[in-house]
Amino acid sequence: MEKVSRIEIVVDSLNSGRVVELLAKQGLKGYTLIRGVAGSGERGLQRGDDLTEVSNNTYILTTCPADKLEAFLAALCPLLRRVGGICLVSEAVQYRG
Amino acid sequence: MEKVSRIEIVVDSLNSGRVVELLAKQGLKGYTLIRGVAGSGERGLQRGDDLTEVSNNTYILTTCPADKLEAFLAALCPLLRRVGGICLVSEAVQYRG
Amino acid sequence: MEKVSRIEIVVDSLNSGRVVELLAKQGLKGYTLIRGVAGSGERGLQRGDDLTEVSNNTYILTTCPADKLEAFLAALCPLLRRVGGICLVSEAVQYRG
Amino acid sequence: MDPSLILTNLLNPPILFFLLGMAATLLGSDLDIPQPITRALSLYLLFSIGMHGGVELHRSGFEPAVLLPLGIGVAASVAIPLGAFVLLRRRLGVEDAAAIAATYGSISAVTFITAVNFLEVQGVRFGGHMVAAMALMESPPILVAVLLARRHGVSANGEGAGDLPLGALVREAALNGPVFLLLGSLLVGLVTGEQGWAAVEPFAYAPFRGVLTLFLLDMGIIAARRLDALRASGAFLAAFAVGFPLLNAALAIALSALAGLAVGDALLLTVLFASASYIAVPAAVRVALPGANPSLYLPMSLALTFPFNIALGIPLYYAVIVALWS
Amino acid sequence: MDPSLILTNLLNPPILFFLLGMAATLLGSDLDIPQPITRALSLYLLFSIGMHGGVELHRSGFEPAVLLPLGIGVAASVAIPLGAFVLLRRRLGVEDAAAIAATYGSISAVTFITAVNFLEVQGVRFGGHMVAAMALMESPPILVAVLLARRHGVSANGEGAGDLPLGALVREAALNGPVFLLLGSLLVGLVTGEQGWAAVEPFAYAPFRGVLTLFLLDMGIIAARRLDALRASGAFLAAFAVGFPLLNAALAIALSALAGLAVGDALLLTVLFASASYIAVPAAVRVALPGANPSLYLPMSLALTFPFNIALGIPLYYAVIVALWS
Amino acid sequence: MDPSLILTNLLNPPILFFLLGMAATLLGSDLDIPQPITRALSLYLLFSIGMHGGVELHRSGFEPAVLLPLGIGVAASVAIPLGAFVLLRRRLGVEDAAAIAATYGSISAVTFITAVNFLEVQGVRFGGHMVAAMALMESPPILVAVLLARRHGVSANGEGAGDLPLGALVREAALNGPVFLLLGSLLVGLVTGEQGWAAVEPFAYAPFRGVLTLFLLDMGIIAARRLDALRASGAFLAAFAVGFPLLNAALAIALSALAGLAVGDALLLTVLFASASYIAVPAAVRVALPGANPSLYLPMSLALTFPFNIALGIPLYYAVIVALWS
Ligand SMILES: Nc1ncnc2c1ncn2[C@@H]1O[C@H](COP(=O)(O)O)[C@@H](O)[C@H]1O
Ligand SMILES: Nc1ncnc2c1ncn2[C@@H]1O[C@H](COP(=O)(O)O)[C@@H](O)[C@H]1O
Ligand SMILES: Nc1ncnc2c1ncn2[C@@H]1O[C@H](COP(=O)(O)O)[C@@H](O)[C@H]1O
Ligand code: NA
Ligand code: NA
Ligand code: NA
Repeated sequence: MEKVSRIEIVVDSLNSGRVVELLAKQGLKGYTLIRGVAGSGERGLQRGDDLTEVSNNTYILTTCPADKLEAFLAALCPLLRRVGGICLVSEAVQYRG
Repeated sequence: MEKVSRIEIVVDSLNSGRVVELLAKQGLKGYTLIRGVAGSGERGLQRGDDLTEVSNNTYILTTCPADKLEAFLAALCPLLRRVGGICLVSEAVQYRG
Repeated sequence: MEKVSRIEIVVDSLNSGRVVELLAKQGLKGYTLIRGVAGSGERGLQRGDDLTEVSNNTYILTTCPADKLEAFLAALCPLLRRVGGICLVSEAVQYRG
Repeated sequence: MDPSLILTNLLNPPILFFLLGMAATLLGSDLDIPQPITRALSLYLLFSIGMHGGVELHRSGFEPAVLLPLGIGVAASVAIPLGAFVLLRRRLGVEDAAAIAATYGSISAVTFITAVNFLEVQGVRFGGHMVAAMALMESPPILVAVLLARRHGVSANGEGAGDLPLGALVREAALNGPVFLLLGSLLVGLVTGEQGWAAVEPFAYAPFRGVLTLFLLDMGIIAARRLDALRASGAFLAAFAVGFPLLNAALAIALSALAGLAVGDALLLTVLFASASYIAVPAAVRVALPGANPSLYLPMSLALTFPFNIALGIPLYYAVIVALWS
Repeated sequence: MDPSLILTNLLNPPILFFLLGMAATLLGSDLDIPQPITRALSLYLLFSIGMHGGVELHRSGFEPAVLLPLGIGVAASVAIPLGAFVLLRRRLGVEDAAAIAATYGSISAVTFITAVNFLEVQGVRFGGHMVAAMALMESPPILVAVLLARRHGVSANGEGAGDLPLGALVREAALNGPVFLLLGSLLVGLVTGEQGWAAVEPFAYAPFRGVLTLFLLDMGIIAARRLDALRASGAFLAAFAVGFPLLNAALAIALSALAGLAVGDALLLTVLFASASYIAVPAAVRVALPGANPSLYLPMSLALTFPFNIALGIPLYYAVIVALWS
Repeated sequence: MDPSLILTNLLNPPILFFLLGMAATLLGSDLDIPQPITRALSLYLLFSIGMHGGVELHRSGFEPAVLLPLGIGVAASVAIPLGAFVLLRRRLGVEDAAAIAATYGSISAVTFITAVNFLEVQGVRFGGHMVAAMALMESPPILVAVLLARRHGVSANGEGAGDLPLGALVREAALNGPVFLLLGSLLVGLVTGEQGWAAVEPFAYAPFRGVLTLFLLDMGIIAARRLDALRASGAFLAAFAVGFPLLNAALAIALSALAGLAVGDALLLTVLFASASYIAVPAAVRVALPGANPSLYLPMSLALTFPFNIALGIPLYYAVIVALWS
């Protein structure tokens, strides 16, 4: 058991690879991806019905120790500014068995 | 960065349109939808295997400023009472790049 | 409205049945399942592209009253130790309409 | 009446695969067909039967005789739910009674398609207008049920307030996805005739029975999963799920005889009367009557009435019709 | 020029189902085809048309005449986006102009396939190399658009830093999934010839028109859903979405006449010029030019240009070509 | 032995598309087939080969000769995992060794189906009972592996407690989805014979090779994605993934010769011996031996043994058999 920052990111699927790369760079090896997610935001509706991933979002859940959070956000925010999407950070306790 | 209420709702897919309408009415323009979700609750098993959406749930994630929360819940709860489902509210910090 | 522990578990899909059984045993009747989830962790990449569920994870969301949490985790952790996966616990307020 | 028909029917690949699917689930196999595939197969079947029916109508032309079974069907789709509601209200609350009444008043396209396949195996012809009858019978029971519930003070949003206007309800019922696809395909078939049929035939007709076979495997899996939930229904509803269709079948056979329908059309009308919806109606009812318990109306229709009709009902109705008609 | 062709085209199952899909969405039906099925159908069509084209090329052999339309196509796929960019920059920012330019410079495989189907209904032959032309025209506009945007100071990562090297960009555009499948299938068809075709024909050819019909139903649903978003585009872009393809079509017809192409090949080249991408380009542009607004370039191409070409453009271009050629 | 067979095999659409899929992934294309489609294609192939085998059995009848290859196959499915376990234990822990032993003791239905396709291209007949042999060989290795692991003190739940009873394990292995579908289809084919085959043939047989082609494209993509993970396995396991199948193939050819099998049946038995599971076994092992590392047993079988058998193994085994038999 460990206190962690719980980070969830929603970003369009075509750009989700960039977020995953960024996770790797920041040393965050554990994450969960939910593909084919719909949504609505400043860039309009994402219907999730397309022939490609253009209208799809990907939901990404990861965790990090509180002291790594700031560096991670510093790397993530410019990307989100460019491609859109949202990041929510909350507190959680993590168990790994 | 902004402190927000993180709201997640699980409701059967056929009635999820009503929740989305309600989000719009309450001025919540940003949300994420995960369709085809299974579950179990007071209304029994939702297997997610149907020819229609009858046995499917939809998971909805949205955020709102703390001061809008009460009005939103006041509108949501009667709907959930009628059609079933659940709403969880927690605290989070939102980053948009 | 009720204060609850919000529990989310990510585990490989083939072993998710064990977690669901465990929920039942612990008297947790309400839960939500998202199947076909991808991820990365100590056991490597789960690509979610397989002919079977071998490379898929399942995301499980449930809630429990704070006083039932400990018993639940005591039952869950040995299972996660054996099959892998992760459990996050946070605080939330639950509304049921 | 020839009881060997039942065996002949059971020994067809579509029915055997349906039973195989049920067996898989009941024995605990993890055999599973992904949901997008289930839906795609059902859309394919609707598309095919719609085009096929439309082309048949194009061939036969609209004789006045064609309107008779359509009229009978639509009348039944209003009358049957009314009757069912009266019966069911003795034991159930308003919303549950209305929801089940809608389910049994409406039709099951897959049962119809299985009956079409049965006729083709027997070499018996049927009229393309029977597909139109199916399309027309699908939605009215939803409206009847909602109106019944409203008369008893139940509204879609609960607490008597903010009801859907009736016009919106009619529109929604008629625009239901499967109904729309069926009607649309029928129309395209009717308009394009032989030429249109030639374009889609190698896709829509040649593999039809094979697709139906695989789809019924899937339906067997899905139906058997609902058997569990039936326990909650109790003996009354279980008896209703088999007895009420038999009653409707008897009624349909009588009306078909009076109307002088041919054997094939009579069987299809009987199957429409006797089958219960598990696609269009449950979806509509979940929204329009959210207080009704889906673990009553869905398992009854899917896990009892559907398998009964597929495995026993169709050959039974056919045997009776052949015996009476000859 | 024979205007009845437009009616003939409209009364074909593929087009009627496209209109049916649009009607479903516009009337508010919940008719929906699961996304994995949408993608599978489109992969099937690419696979089939690729193999078909490859086998045709195998049959005809590579004559030098074949290279002419390929050359024209590739040149156009560079020139058209340049022209479009200049036009669009009057009203739009750099990234939006570049994204739309790429969209209209590239091609729509489904429009091409619908034109192939149209030719087959008319009994007109076409050359397998036209499939190669399609494959070659798909990606260059992406590169052109990115280069244009860079010249105007826009980079993929924003803030001018950390750009993808150009080589990576070329690679990514050429390895785009649909393009790769198309080229690969063409190659396999070319290599395996009659023998390969015999292996896949009952799967890839016989049901082709039926699959196209179902796929266009789906495309109609998806296209109509984007009509809403068009309001944001304004009259200029709406006019562009129909006018620019007509301009390109006129250009293509002129070049085809000069090059002495046969009627079938001329129609296909015209359709390549006049169609706009809504698969490969939007996906590539979303990554390479994330600042461009997807609710501009996608709805224009999908909800206006595509339906226009499918329903009216193809028979119109064909009528003009037949009139000029004879 | 005729080495040109290898080239002939490579130049078939199914194999070329498999290589195309591998190339797509290795070159970095985003070509992808949605997972529900992958599963549907594999269910289709099991359904088709099962029905086909059943009907062939119906035609040939159950001669005693038929039982010989079945017996050899089942014996091998017990003996091969035992041998593999002994070999693998030199380098690996109990669970990993048991898991890989189960993988290589069991069979790959897709490899079998590709071999069936190879035989049809060569015009060589095979017996429907070979499909039964495949179905019977799929599950025993799972049981053997679990028993081996238990003998070494490893249990499914860890910490030695709460093990699945052996009966449950046998049941689960036999009820595994793909195995169940295969056996069920075989049974339906056997029972319904020519009449049943006529019903499904246009769906199950005519497009079979085309579907296999598209499926192998998908398998190529999926297999190549696992090549990365192979690095973790090291040279010993990589050598095992090719060497052990060759050993098994030699054994199978020897036993086939002794048993006097016909060429077609001998090839299929060889392919069953030499192939490794990547569907049924990995799924079962993930649950029964969760301590085994899936990034060992899955990539070995999927990214090495499978491509090897598909591209080189099948024609090689065939050439050897033809050379020895003649
Ligand atoms: N407040 C929010 N809550 C949940 N998801 C959001 C929110 N805002 C945006 N999103 C998600 O992020 C995606 C991209 O957002 P945007 O860049 O604002 O269009 C949307 O399509 C939604 O799925
Ligand atoms: N405690 C819970 N935690 C997570 N999801 C829940 C919970 N209770 C209900 N749900 C979800 O909400 C859906 C509808 O709940 P109900 O109306 O209680 O049947 C269920 O099918 C579950 O997916
Ligand atoms: N820190 C994390 N945050 C989110 N998901 C995780 C994390 N660690 C592991 N997971 C998920 O749990 C699955 C199994 O983890 P593991 O057993 O560590 O391989 C992974 O495939 C991920 O989907
Ligand atoms: Na009925
Ligand atoms: Na173009
Ligand atoms: Na083997």
